[in-house]
Amino acid sequence: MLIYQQSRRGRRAAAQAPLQQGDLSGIPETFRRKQRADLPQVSEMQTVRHYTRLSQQNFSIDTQFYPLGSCTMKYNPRGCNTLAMLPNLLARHPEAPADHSQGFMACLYELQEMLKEVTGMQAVSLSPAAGAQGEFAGVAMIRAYHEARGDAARTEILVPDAAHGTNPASAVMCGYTVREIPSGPDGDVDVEALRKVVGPQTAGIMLTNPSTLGVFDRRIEEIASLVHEAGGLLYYDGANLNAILGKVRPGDMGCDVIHVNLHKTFSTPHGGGGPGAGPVGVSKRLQPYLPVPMVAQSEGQYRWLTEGDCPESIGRLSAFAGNAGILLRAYIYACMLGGEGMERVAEYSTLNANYMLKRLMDAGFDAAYPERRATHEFILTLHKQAKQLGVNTMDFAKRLLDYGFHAPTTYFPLLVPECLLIEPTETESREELDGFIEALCSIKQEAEENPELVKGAPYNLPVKRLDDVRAARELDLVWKSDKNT
Amino acid sequence: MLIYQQSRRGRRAAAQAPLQQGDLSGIPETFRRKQRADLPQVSEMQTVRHYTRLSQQNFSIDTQFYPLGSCTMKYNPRGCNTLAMLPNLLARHPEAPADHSQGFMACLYELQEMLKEVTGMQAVSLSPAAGAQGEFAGVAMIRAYHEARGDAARTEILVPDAAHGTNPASAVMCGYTVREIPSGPDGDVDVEALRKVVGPQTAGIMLTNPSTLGVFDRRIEEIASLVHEAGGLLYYDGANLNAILGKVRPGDMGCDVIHVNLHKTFSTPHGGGGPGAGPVGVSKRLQPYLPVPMVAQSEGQYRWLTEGDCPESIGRLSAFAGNAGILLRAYIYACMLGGEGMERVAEYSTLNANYMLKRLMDAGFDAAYPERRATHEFILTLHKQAKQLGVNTMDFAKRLLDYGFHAPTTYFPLLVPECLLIEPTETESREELDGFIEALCSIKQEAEENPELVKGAPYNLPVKRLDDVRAARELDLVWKSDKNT
Amino acid sequence: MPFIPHTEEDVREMLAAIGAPDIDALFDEIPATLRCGKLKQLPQAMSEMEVAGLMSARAHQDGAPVCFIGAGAYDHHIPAAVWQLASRGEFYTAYTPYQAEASQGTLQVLYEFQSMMAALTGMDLSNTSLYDGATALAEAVLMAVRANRKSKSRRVLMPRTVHPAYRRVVQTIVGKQGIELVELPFDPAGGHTDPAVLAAFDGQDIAALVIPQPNYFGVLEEVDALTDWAHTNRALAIAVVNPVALAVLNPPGEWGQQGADICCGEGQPLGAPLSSGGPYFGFMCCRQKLVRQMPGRIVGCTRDLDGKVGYTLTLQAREQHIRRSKATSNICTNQGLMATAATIHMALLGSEGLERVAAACHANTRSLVQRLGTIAGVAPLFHRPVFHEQVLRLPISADGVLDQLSELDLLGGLDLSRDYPELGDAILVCATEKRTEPEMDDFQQKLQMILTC
Amino acid sequence: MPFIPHTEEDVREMLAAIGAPDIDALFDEIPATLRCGKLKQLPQAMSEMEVAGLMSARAHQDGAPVCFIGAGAYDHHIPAAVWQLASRGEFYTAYTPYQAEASQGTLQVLYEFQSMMAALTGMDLSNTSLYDGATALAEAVLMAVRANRKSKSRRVLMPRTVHPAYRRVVQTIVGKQGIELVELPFDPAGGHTDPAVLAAFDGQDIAALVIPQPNYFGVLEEVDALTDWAHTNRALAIAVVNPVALAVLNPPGEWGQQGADICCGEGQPLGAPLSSGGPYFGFMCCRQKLVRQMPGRIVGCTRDLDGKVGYTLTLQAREQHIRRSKATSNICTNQGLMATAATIHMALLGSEGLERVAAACHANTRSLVQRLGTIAGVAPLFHRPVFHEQVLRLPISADGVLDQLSELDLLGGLDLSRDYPELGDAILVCATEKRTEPEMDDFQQKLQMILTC
Ligand SMILES: Cc1ncc(COP(=O)(O)O)c(C=O)c1O
Ligand SMILES: Cc1ncc(COP(=O)(O)O)c(C=O)c1O
Repeated sequence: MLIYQQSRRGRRAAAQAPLQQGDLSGIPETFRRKQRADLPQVSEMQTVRHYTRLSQQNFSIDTQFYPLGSCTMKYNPRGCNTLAMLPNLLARHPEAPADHSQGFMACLYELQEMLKEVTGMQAVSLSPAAGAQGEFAGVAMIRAYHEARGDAARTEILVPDAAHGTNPASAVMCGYTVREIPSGPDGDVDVEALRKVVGPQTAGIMLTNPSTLGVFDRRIEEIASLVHEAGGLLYYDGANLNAILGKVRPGDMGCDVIHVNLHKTFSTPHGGGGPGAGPVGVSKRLQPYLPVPMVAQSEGQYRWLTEGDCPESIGRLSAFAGNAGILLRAYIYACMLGGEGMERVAEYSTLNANYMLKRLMDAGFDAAYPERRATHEFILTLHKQAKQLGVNTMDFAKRLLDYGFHAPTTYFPLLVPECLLIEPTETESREELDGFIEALCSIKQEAEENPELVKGAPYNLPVKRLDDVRAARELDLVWKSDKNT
Repeated sequence: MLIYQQSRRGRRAAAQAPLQQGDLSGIPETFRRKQRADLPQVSEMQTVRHYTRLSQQNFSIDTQFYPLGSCTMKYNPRGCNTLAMLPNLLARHPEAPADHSQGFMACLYELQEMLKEVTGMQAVSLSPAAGAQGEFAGVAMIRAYHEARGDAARTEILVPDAAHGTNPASAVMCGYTVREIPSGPDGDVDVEALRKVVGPQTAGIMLTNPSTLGVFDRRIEEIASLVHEAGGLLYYDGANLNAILGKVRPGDMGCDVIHVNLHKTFSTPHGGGGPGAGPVGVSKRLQPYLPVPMVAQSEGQYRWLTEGDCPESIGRLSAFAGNAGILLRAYIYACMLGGEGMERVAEYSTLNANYMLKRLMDAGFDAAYPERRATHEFILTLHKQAKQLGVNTMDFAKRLLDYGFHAPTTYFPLLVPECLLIEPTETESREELDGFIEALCSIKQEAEENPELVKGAPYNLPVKRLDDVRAARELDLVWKSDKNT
Repeated sequence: MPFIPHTEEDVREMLAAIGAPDIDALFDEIPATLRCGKLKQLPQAMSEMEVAGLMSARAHQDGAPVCFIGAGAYDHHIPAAVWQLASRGEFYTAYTPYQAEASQGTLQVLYEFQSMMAALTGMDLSNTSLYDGATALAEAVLMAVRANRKSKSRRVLMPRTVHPAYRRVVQTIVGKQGIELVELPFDPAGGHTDPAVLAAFDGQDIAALVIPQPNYFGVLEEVDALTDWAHTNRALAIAVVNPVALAVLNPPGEWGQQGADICCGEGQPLGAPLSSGGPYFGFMCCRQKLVRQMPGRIVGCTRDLDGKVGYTLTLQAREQHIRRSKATSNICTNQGLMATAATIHMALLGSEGLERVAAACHANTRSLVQRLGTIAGVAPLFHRPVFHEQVLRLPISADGVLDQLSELDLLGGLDLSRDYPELGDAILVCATEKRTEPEMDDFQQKLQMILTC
Repeated sequence: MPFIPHTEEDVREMLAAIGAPDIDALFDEIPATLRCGKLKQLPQAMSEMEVAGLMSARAHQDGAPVCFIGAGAYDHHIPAAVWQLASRGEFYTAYTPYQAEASQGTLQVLYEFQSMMAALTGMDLSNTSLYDGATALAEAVLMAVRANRKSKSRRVLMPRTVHPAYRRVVQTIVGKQGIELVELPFDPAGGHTDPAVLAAFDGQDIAALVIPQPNYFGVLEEVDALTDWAHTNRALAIAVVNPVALAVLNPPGEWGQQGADICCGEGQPLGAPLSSGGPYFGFMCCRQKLVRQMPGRIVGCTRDLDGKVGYTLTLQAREQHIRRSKATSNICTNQGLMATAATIHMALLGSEGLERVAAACHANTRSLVQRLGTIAGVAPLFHRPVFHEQVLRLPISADGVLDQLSELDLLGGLDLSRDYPELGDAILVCATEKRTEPEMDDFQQKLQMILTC
């Protein structure tokens, strides 16, 4: 039932609005609304009950294992939430003057420094609001760099076929055309194919390493020099940074610019679709172009660097300083991990992934890259099951929900048919992994013995399988009171 | 699965304890524990997931209608929780000196004043931790009063048969013997029976008015003078105060002492069994005996009244000042209601109860007191169903759970056979009441058509009907690692 | 190990299962030349207790000055229920609801959000959020240029009365796609965009006109005339609005003859704390016919196998994960939790509550301006009606005055000289419904004191 | 209407259904003579926003001084998860779990609580909470007197080293049932109860002996000797303990030859904020054979119709709602939510974490005492080992010193002169794991300054 369906004319949560009706006489009638907006008219308790119940209809990290590849759904420490929501922090206006901002800015400054260290980059700007905005900022800096050198011929960005969809989309938003580079049979970028297309029109390449194929690209140095020699720059999509913290740093791989998904590697919550944060780090040559604002420190005083301080900056990406509250959560998380804890992230997430991969292969599942080490994630392909039994990846995914596990990422990367991209993260216990492995094995057996059972899943959720085609064809995007839902 | 069953030797939530192991050398070995206590060894995420999931196995006000008679399960405003948990309030030590306590004490002082006003009593002490402790304090004051007058002959407390079990239990804890007074056929106290037993041995009477029979005792004035004339005092159990706020005040009814359940009338949460708060209010003659501490005000400064200030006090009921955080919640709630809002509480809770009673009677249910007005609650008796269909009140109650409603109070008061004591409270909407009424009607029909269905309920909850007899016979009160649950 | 549940035994057995001698061996595909050493520049780990001490100290250091700044971020009361509910693990730690059957909570909330935003703006539909108000405006400009098939020019008219930071963000984002933003001047007396200035563009190929309401100065624009001009000139009308103001102001869907085509804005006033500027959320609503040009996630109502109502992400073919380089935007992770909070906020306020909030803000700002106006040299700069912000002229440098007020724990408004030097010593003040009479009196007294020193 | 959902139409229709002309008619059974007027002394209603302003101002007024007071309430770190989980509506707004099938969440939590408390105290079983430590001790005394069938005397030995407020509360509660509390003196050098003083009671009819560990002065008692004395003299041994101390101290279940019979105490150190003294919770554990004398709720594990494990309130025949005047106690509503928080707290800390907390408190207090001891005239009063509190002698009136420290925003301990005038100018100090080196240095400097002025 929708909150609207509990609405009754004249009902309201009266404690939540001013008790006196204010005086609107300063606003002439012509500007005024003629009819009240149709918002639900409900009591405070109805609201609390409705949204409490709705929340219970979600899977979430706090209730389920969520092995969603390339999404790094790890535990979100509750302390980060509490401490980022201290009353004074919540009350701080973005335009508060420096004397009321030193505490807050200290956190941001230190986070910048930490990100420099873990990525091996020269400088960091925290302002991008998510990974995709980080990508936009990164590509925009590449463009600014070429433009500053008067190099107008570079119109192309190279993107491996395994890349996330945001990569090509971001490149296009920066005015580039995108050329796709195939992956080789071992999952690494096909360097020969790359060699053929790289050239004076190449502005840069957007690499994800470890890639979303769940492997570390072993020829990264070769790729880097190939692109650099052609005058292009290297963009590093840091969405999978969790896999390599403290083991290898993008800066050391020769990357010129990188974004970090704090809502992945730094454990800020996903919130059902954000907010996240996608800070960018750059090598020396891109430093002048970093987006504003940033925090600078001198003599123990913090201050904002804005357009005036950074005349070559690509500019501003949001009205204020990005998703500040998310940055605080990441900062608090990093403080609790420290250097050693950060290194353990890569170690245990990789341990978990390789353990699962091995056990699932032993159980008869097909790995997309059976000869490769898993990074913090790996790919199974259910091609065989789909062909032989008519039970496809989506069916497996939906049936997993019945077993109390969130489904892995499905049908991505696009190049592996019927794929499941599985990322356990370091915060899951071995028992949880074993439970998931057993569930997959049972479903495999179900698929063999009773494929219709799997194809009809899920059964134990608030709704059965939903009709996506109907959703798109008979668009129903807003509630109307005369609709008989 | 218990948290213990997720325990693994050596696992822990490492961010939650000091990182360095402190030095215990100041404590000689003889005092030291030889073996660590067997607490669960789990990660932070396991803990969060476990208790999040467990919470989802509860009914609660935030998820369900909870028409639990005499318990006043109304909406607990979320603002009360947030504001009572402001960091400085949580951090205040109970022994903090006066200069760090004025804000806190102002709240308590004002709450005392508000309670005086709504109850019509002369003075209030907030310290009892729950209703039963308020009763203890009240009866102890009665005793102190008689003792101060050298009247040692009064050894008996009168308690109507409809009274809550805490009343006789509290009287006994104060060293009194208890004599039960029957209720008349109309639900009012049987005044003739009372007249027979009241006398020089009567220390007092404990009255609940409106009583737990869901009616207002119309002869309250008569009862009061009867007891007063015999030299006894009148205790008023304020658990049902919600029904009469702003309509009639216990002080005006001639009561000498009253407790108020803040976790009922003042909407502080029940928390799965407390904490509550049971402030006591008294008439002038009992004022010297009030339990300490209390808050006094002079010239805008607040200070504690303790044993030294109140030499005749019955003393102290808890180490500090009672359930302070609950008192703050009640204060905040009272501030949001104000005088008018307080009066509406009685009006709308009574409206809801009478509406339900009428509609259920129309639907063929038997009211225990069909000729009476309901107060904020009322009683149905399922005697007929139990006899004719073999479906008893407990069956109805369990089946209601399947319909998504918490069961009303069952089998209490003890004198009405197969009873359901139903209290909707003022915060429930008419649609919710209608839904409950429909559910009861469907169950009645089920009971007629398919009694086994009802007797096997519930079906839609985490467990089916539980075996209480086994629980008491094969006592299993703590988890042991060698148990194979 | 913080947040890692592995026991030594687990590690041993897992490595044995894998057949690896130690954890480090799992990294053997990384070229040795690249392997870094320890992360030595990172501080030592702190316990939650230690970080709690650190964060409390920092929060305490910044204080909680009384705030009379608005300028795009507003200090509204947020019902306690909003974040107690939105912080529930099931909302807070859920992913984007790709697995619809396991995400009905979030999906239904977002469907309700879309419904409420459409109702508030008077538009046909809404997406489920963009990063913030500024990026929402940038996306609106891109969308308008894409959608306006009648225009070839990629020229968009942008009033100077639009929030300066928004204009900068739009420039950063749309500039790379060859879109030209043409600035419209404001009327120096009214502080609004005089529709007459548009005459200069009559008959030109303009893709869209941006229309703020209220504008950055708090001033109400002639939205009907501006919208109609746009439509007469085959330009799309993009509204950028304050959602709380819409509780009392004519909604964009009803501007002029046909209503605005796209409506966007900053959602912060609907339940997001000030929080140093974020996370907030951008909203975007549009007319039905533009739906396939919409950026961001959209939730649709559908049915399950049993015919039961359910919710799912829809029209995903607009998005980057399907359409890649041809997507309507690169946005992926958005501000879902903020939209969740806003939904709860709007449910609690309702339209009457929101109207009371809006009215109280308006009345408070008037009352503040009236108080401050009694001080010699302090006066409103513009004569037109405002919503809940106003520009005041000061007799001396705004900068210094605001610094002194800040030292007295009061944020007295925003210095406009950075972005509008032509206004002289001017500040932008705002008094939301949270500001009390004593706070306003205090402002008046402090300002008086500073100005007479 | 705050918190009331009725529309005018609802009221009209409901009254019509009832057949009443107006709401007031529903009160027609109340004698007219009793009807009161309006509640005029109550203040006007405030909105949540207004109360928020009021409460913030009051909280701000009281400040957050650095706290070196213990004395029964301890400033421990509470993991953020504890109250984020315990405040979830499903725990926070549930009733006592009478309907077991609809309360498995709370019931299982409480079963886990019982298990943890039994493990910590080394006792066989636990109830699910009493009001606080003081009332738990009172209930323990009542229980011991009931349970000790060998004793007729109703005399209970109560050391003066037990928390003074506890002793007062016990007196208030048990005094009415004719129980006599006999005070035991403490050793002036050691600050403990010298087992030798018990010789005076050898052979007398004593129902029970109370044994605090650590005692009010922070001092460790000779619990083995005391317990054995009790058992030799057919008295029950009642332990009253600090649960955090039990992470490192020998648990009552193992005291002496047979262990204590009843163990109770204040649960606050397990996850309850200081919060001006409450809500906290009392805990009580006992040996198996005493279970039917236990006051308060107890949860048992059982099976459902399908044989599945489930939890339910059990042994309810001990309780007032069944047994009425013959119940083991009058307690009904207890402190369930605090027990829930404590369960989560203990799960997060585990025994190793709790041991680290205990050790850090011990070490900090030693370190504090060592610092303060460098000041002339300041020295520990007792020579015996302590857990995490210590009595210090001051050279001048404790009262004045503490007042001055308080003005400097530091709570320097508790003045003992109120309850122990014989100790002269003495204070009780405590430094939990939350106190930092700089805070302890600061205390030292401030005290030095005050004492040298
Ligand atoms: C590999 C990769 N790159 C980029 C992104 C985009 O990040 P965001 O969703 O924060 O915009 C994602 C997000 O899923 C990703 O997995
Ligand atoms: C009528 C009545 N009196 C007294 C009490 C006891 O109150 P408490 O549970 O707060 O001790 C109750 C509680 O249910 C009650 O309903």
